[in-house]
Amino acid sequence: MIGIINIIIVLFIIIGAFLSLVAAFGVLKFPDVYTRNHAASKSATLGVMSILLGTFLYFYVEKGHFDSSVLLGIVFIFITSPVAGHLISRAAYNSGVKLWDKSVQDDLKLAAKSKKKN
Amino acid sequence: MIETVVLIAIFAISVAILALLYRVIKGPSIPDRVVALDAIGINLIAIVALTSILLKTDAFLVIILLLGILSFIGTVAFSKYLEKGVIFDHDRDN
Amino acid sequence: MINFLILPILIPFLTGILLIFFAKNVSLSRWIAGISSFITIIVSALLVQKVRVDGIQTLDVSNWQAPFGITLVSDMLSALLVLTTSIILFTCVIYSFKTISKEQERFYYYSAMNFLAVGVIGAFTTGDIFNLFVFFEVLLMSSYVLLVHGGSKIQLRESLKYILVNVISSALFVITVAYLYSVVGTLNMAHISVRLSEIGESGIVTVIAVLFLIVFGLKGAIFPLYFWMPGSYYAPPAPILALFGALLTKVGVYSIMRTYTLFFLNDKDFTHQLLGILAIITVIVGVIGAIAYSNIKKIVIYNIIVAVGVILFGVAVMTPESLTGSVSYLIHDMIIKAALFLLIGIIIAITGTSDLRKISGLIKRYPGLGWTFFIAALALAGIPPLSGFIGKLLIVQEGFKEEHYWGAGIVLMSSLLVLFSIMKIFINGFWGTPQAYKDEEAVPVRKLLVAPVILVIISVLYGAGSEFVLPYISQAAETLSNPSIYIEAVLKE
Amino acid sequence: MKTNDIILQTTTKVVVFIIILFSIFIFFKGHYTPGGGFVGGLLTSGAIVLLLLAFDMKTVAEILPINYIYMTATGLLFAVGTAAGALFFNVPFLTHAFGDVYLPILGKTSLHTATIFDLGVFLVVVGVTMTIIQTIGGDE
Amino acid sequence: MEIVMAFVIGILFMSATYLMLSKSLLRIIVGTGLLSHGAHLLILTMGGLKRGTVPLLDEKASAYTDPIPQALILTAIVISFGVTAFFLVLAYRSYQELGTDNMERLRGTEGND
Amino acid sequence: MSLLHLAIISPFLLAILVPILYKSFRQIHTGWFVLPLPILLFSYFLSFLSIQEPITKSVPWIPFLGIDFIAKIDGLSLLFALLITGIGSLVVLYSVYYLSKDKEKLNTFYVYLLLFMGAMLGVVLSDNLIVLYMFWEFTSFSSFLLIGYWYHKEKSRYGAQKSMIITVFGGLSMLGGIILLYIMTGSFNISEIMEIVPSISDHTLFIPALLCFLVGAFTKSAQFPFHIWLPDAMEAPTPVSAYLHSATMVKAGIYLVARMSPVFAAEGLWLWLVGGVGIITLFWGSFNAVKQTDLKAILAYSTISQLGMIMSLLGIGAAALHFEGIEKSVYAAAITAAVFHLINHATFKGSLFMVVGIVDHETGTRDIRKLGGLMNFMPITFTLAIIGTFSMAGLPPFNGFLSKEMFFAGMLRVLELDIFSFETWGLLFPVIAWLASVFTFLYSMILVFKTFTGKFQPEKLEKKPHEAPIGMLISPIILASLVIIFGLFPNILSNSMIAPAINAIMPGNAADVHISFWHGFTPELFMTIGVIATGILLYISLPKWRRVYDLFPKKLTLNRLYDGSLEFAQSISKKLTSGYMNGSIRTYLVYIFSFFIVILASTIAVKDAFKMDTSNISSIGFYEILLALAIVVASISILFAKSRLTSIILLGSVGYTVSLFFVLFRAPDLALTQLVIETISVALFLLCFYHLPKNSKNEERIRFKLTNLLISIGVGAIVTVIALSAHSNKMFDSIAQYYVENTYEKAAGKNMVNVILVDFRGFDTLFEITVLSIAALGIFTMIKLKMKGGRKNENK
Repeated sequence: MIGIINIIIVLFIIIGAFLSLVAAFGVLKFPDVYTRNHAASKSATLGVMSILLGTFLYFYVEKGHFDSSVLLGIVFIFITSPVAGHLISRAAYNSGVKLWDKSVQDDLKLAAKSKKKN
Repeated sequence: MIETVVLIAIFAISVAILALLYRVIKGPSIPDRVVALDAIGINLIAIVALTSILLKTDAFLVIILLLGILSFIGTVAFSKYLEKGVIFDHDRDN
Repeated sequence: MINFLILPILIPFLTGILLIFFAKNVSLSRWIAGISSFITIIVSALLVQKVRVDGIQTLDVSNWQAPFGITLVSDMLSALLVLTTSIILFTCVIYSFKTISKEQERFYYYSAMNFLAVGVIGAFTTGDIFNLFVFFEVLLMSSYVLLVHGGSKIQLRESLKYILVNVISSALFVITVAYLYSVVGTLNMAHISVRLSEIGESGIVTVIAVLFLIVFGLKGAIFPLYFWMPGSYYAPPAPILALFGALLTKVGVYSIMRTYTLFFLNDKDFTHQLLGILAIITVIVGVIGAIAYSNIKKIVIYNIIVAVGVILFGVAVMTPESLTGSVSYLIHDMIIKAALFLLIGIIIAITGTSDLRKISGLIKRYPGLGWTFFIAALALAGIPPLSGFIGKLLIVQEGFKEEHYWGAGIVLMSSLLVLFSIMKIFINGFWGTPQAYKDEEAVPVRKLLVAPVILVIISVLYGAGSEFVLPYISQAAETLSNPSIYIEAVLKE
Repeated sequence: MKTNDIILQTTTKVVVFIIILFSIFIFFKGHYTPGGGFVGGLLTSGAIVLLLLAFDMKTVAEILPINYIYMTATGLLFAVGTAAGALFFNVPFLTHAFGDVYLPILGKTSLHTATIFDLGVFLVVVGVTMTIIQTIGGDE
Repeated sequence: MEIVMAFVIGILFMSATYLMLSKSLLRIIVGTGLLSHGAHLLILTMGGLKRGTVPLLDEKASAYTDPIPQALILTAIVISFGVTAFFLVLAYRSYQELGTDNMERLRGTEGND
Repeated sequence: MSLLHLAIISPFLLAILVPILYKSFRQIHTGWFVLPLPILLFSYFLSFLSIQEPITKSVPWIPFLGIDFIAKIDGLSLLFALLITGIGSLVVLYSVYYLSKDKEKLNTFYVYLLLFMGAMLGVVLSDNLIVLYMFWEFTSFSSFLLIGYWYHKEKSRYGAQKSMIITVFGGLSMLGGIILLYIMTGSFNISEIMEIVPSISDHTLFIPALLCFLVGAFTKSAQFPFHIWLPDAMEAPTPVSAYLHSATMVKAGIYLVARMSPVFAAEGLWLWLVGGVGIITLFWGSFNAVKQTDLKAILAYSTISQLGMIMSLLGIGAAALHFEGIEKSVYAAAITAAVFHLINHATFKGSLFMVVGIVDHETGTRDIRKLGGLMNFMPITFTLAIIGTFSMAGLPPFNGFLSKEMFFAGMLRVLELDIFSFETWGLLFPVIAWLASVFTFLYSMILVFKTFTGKFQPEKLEKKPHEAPIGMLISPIILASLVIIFGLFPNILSNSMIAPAINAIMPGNAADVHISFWHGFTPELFMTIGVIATGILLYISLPKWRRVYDLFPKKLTLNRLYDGSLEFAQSISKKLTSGYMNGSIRTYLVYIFSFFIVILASTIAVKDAFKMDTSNISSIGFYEILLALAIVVASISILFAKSRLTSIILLGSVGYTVSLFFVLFRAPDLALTQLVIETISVALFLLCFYHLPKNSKNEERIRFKLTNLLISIGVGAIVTVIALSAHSNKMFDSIAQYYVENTYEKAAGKNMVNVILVDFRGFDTLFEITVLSIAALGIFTMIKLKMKGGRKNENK
């Protein structure tokens, strides 16, 4: 039983670490802020949540300690991360950061235009 | 076994943080930096969690939530600053 | 009451907090500040008497036996300094009524003053090296607030420099405490003393002693660490300047006194020699500065440096008599510097300038001011029977006795140049052709004079009544020259 | 520029609640696990800052009509009051007392004067950080 | 580890000193920030590193890390936070009033004659 | 408190009353209220004349330090006390007429004068050296105030400052001597010191003490080269000059030398210095007096010279200590001459000053080039002047003649001295003495004849001259009659006053003092005749040789030296100070850090404090190295950061790394706090620096950077080295174990750090939050308090 859970924990951690790396790679390599934000807010968040789950399980199993603050942390990140990503993107857009020159579509621009017309 | 994995994970995340740091310093735009900083904050959480496992103590687990909170507030503040040039509005209706 | 010795800290502390609530009501603030500082004087005087009768008072805060908690220790030195501090606080507070604008008073001016006093008194009282750091920060923080209070350009500019220097010195303080902790593993000063004396002579301890000298020297403005001081002290208005000049550097001096008599006794040939040399150079550079300027503020400010050198020379000589001299001179200097700064404040208020070349003939219209200043100047120069004499006499005497001829000679002759520098103000500012000044009429000179006159009277009594004062002072010096008294009182072994 | 902050404001309401809960948790557990009045206070002010970010100073002032300077002073009074309380029992300044009290519902509860002291710290920290942030943020 | 930390602290102090000697006010304040970081790490190092477990009594450990340096650092952190905040605001106000953040232009030698 | 003490204090007490009297009785000249006191005191002191043994009364002042107010009256003190009160009475009387009650600030004048009187009495009547020193300084300061009495005059202020600096310098030097004596003898009391003296004369401090005392005496008595203050002191009102600067205060130095003779005179150096300096002063003073054109200046230089004469007599007289029997009394005769001349000088110089005052008062000038022919207008004054000057010149039958004869006799004795290599150089003494007397004769003649005879030049005078009011004449008349009386009947003084005084100076020398008018045709008499002959010759040919004075280089005078050195001191200190006090905080930090590096590095080197002990260190983890690298990289890259945002972010990352270190080093509370604080700090940085300019390209030169680099590396290295040594020197266990044991038991907590914070060291926390609160108040004030219309800035 413990062996299995240990394996789960290890899995969680490995997945988390991998996702984090991926996210970092994305932030490093993607061409503009919007795509980078995409990588950061999705992949990294998932990675961390996975690691946290691993940690939670570890302490629950190994130490018999039900740590509510880790759970709360997971919930918290779950709530806030998307909002943060959204805010950054919007801020970037509103402060005039250009899209990647190979971007194909800018919906917000259209929306803003139509709003102006009204 | 867990320890080895945790060490490897820490290493991976450290590499990730270094990469993000590069982005922070390089930019080019400020939102880029903010994105990277936000990601660093999130990764720090992971590091703390992993370190707790490594040290076999639950004393640091509160830090996880704390970091989450700080990272969120920081990101909100940054984006607001970028968008509006001020961090606090005096009166939003005016 | 076992908590008696905390009252001089507690009263200004509570007053400072209460004044935050009542800050908008200026006249109520004044009453509270004035009355509470007066009560502090009474309480400190009682404390001095208690120490005289019952010996060193200690208080293990939070009821943890020393060295595990923080212990407050009122030996005679600290009790006397606390009394002096409270007197100076009182005079500066009542002086402020007429000099500080209501606008400023509303912005927590008296709170900051009280907190400053808390810091100073706490630093004098605490028996814990880290707690000393905390009290240093309290007084520094208040001094930042007071220095910049009012926000004129020069204040802002000088505050930047002042804070920078003090941040550095605080950081050094912290690391020094850390080094010391590494070596002895304790923070209680008496306990440190015990452990250090067990170590005996040790290179690292000497290094730490030098570090402490640098840390406190930065605060006490000794050579070559005093450079920040003249500029920063030049900026604030008179009552704040008086508080700074009388109290802040003296806390540094007190700390050197304390550490060099309690901790670092195993390598006196090195540490105290160094202290002595620096003290003498401090006297010299102070004198050079004092005669260089024809700006009344600067002249008095440089005289602070001279006094610091004189006091520390007495500490470096390290005989019971020289310590008596140092303590006596320390208290004298606190009182007389406060008086001089307040007097100078009046001059500046009348004339609107601190440039001596633009001032003349004041004595014709303001004889009271002139003669108070004259007496204060004589006291500063150490003319008997005024307050500075006994201290200087003892310091010089012991200097000669211990064969530090050069040092003692320089200390002796520094009096002449001090007198020259301060009399320059009297001769050129008070004498000379009387002239009219703008805004002169609006200055309530008589009311302003109350505070400095109180101080000058104290100075005169302190000197002439040396016979009554000296037993107290020599009790203080006895504790300094014989650390085991202090240690026994604290550790109750 | 006027912007639509619905997403942020809605999230904030939830998140602030979580933060404050967490800070209270951290505050009370301080004697046993990491935390205490200091971090608790900082977190609470973090929550208020979040409110300020999501809404505006006027709105927040309406929700929380607090003079933060008075709050600081009150905190100091709490702390020094706890400490000075010892004076009335003629025990050394700042001596704490604690004991177990049986309360009707909660059962055996440990009461500790240190908590009041820590509450002072908490208030001071909130007061100070908010004073600083408000003054700077509000300066034109 | 203590040796490594001693060098790390040395480098922190070095950078801090270098920054504090420069002309720009911002760099100076950043320098003071580094300085306090260095000082705090030093306290911790001087107390001895990793001499036991976290100083929480629950751990049922044979040895605990020395809690005193930690308590001292906590106090020091808070104080240096207060000072830094004050310093920052002062810098801000000074820039408003004096119009420069170059310390060399803020000499001012009033009364030096 | 005895009557004697009361006598000393009474002038001070009256001084307190003077302003009140002045205010209440404006129409009565304040001098009248003052006058009774010196007269009363004079008669009080007269009552001591018959007393043989010294009287000592002691009042404890600071017995703790052996400082008691011991009043002792013996022959010497009595002589001085009588001089002080006697001349004092006359001067007060004179001043009543001299100073107009409408124009002058009489209250301050009499306060000063009374202060002086009390101080001077204190000097001569104190047996305790510290008390003596106190009164000594009092005399300096009252003299300072009196010289600066007309403070609106530039010259008055200059003279006041000069006299103060020189006499206080002397006073301090004397204090040094007192302290040295105390170290040797353990007592401040002159009587006790005298008893111990024989045993200390070999002490290494003996000579320094002697020198210190002599500097004190020489400055006060205006001896060469310290005499320069006295001519400038003539800016004081004339009664003051008569009183302080000729009759009494300047004689304090003489008093001191006489008083300390029993202590120091056994030393050969004393003879040489006192005698030599005295004789040089005598010559230099008289020589310079001749070229003066201001009457008071002539008198000033004359005073200098006469004081030198008394001093040299005291020096030669000290030889008596080295002999026994008849020879002893031969040398002691020099002392007799000194004491006798002391009295004589007071009488004739006092009267001359008053005469000059009258001339000044009635004509409005003291310049002899403008004066002349006043004889017809003021006959009484003229007569008085004749008496005074002839006595000064040493002409019979006035008292000056007698003392001059005795002076010559004393100087001739030097030829016979065979100790302390006087046999080689002793000849100089009589030669110089004779020369000086010639000049003395000369200036005396100039003084009287240029003023009162010759051509009357009314056009140069401000007022029409006429005889002075009788009141103003009373005092000089009394003094002039004393000049004659003492000249004709010198022996009324000899046993009543001179002998006891000599007894005090030379204890155990009970030789009968007898001064006779006619000695027979002695060498002295021929010397006097020579003086008169040469003097007359020189007077007649004065215009022809006057140019001699121009030969003296103007730039090398002592006055120039004084002014120059004062100016030099001020300008050099100005230059020095503004050299290093340049207002640049960087410069200051460079000094401070350099000192830090140098002093600590040398301490470490000297004390061999560096020690590295690897036995006591903890393991190094891989991730710790990683963090260490991160912190190092981040902190170093701040140095190269171009934009302010980068540096702030890098600072933040250092802070976060630090908190990770806290995690690794088992400090959860710290990590928590550090994280939050760091975040807030970064936010504050951003908030505050929003308004600041972008990091402006400050041209920092290579040298600038290099200095910074060197210093910072030094600081870093020192911190590291000490850290390593301190860690390797852990000598004790930390007190932490106590907390481990008691945290739960006695403080009911489990988080040790938190329990320390709120309980064990709660006191720290209490004030730590106070610091925070003050910071908040300060920040609030800084931002919100913007003074309306700017602050009334006192620094502009």
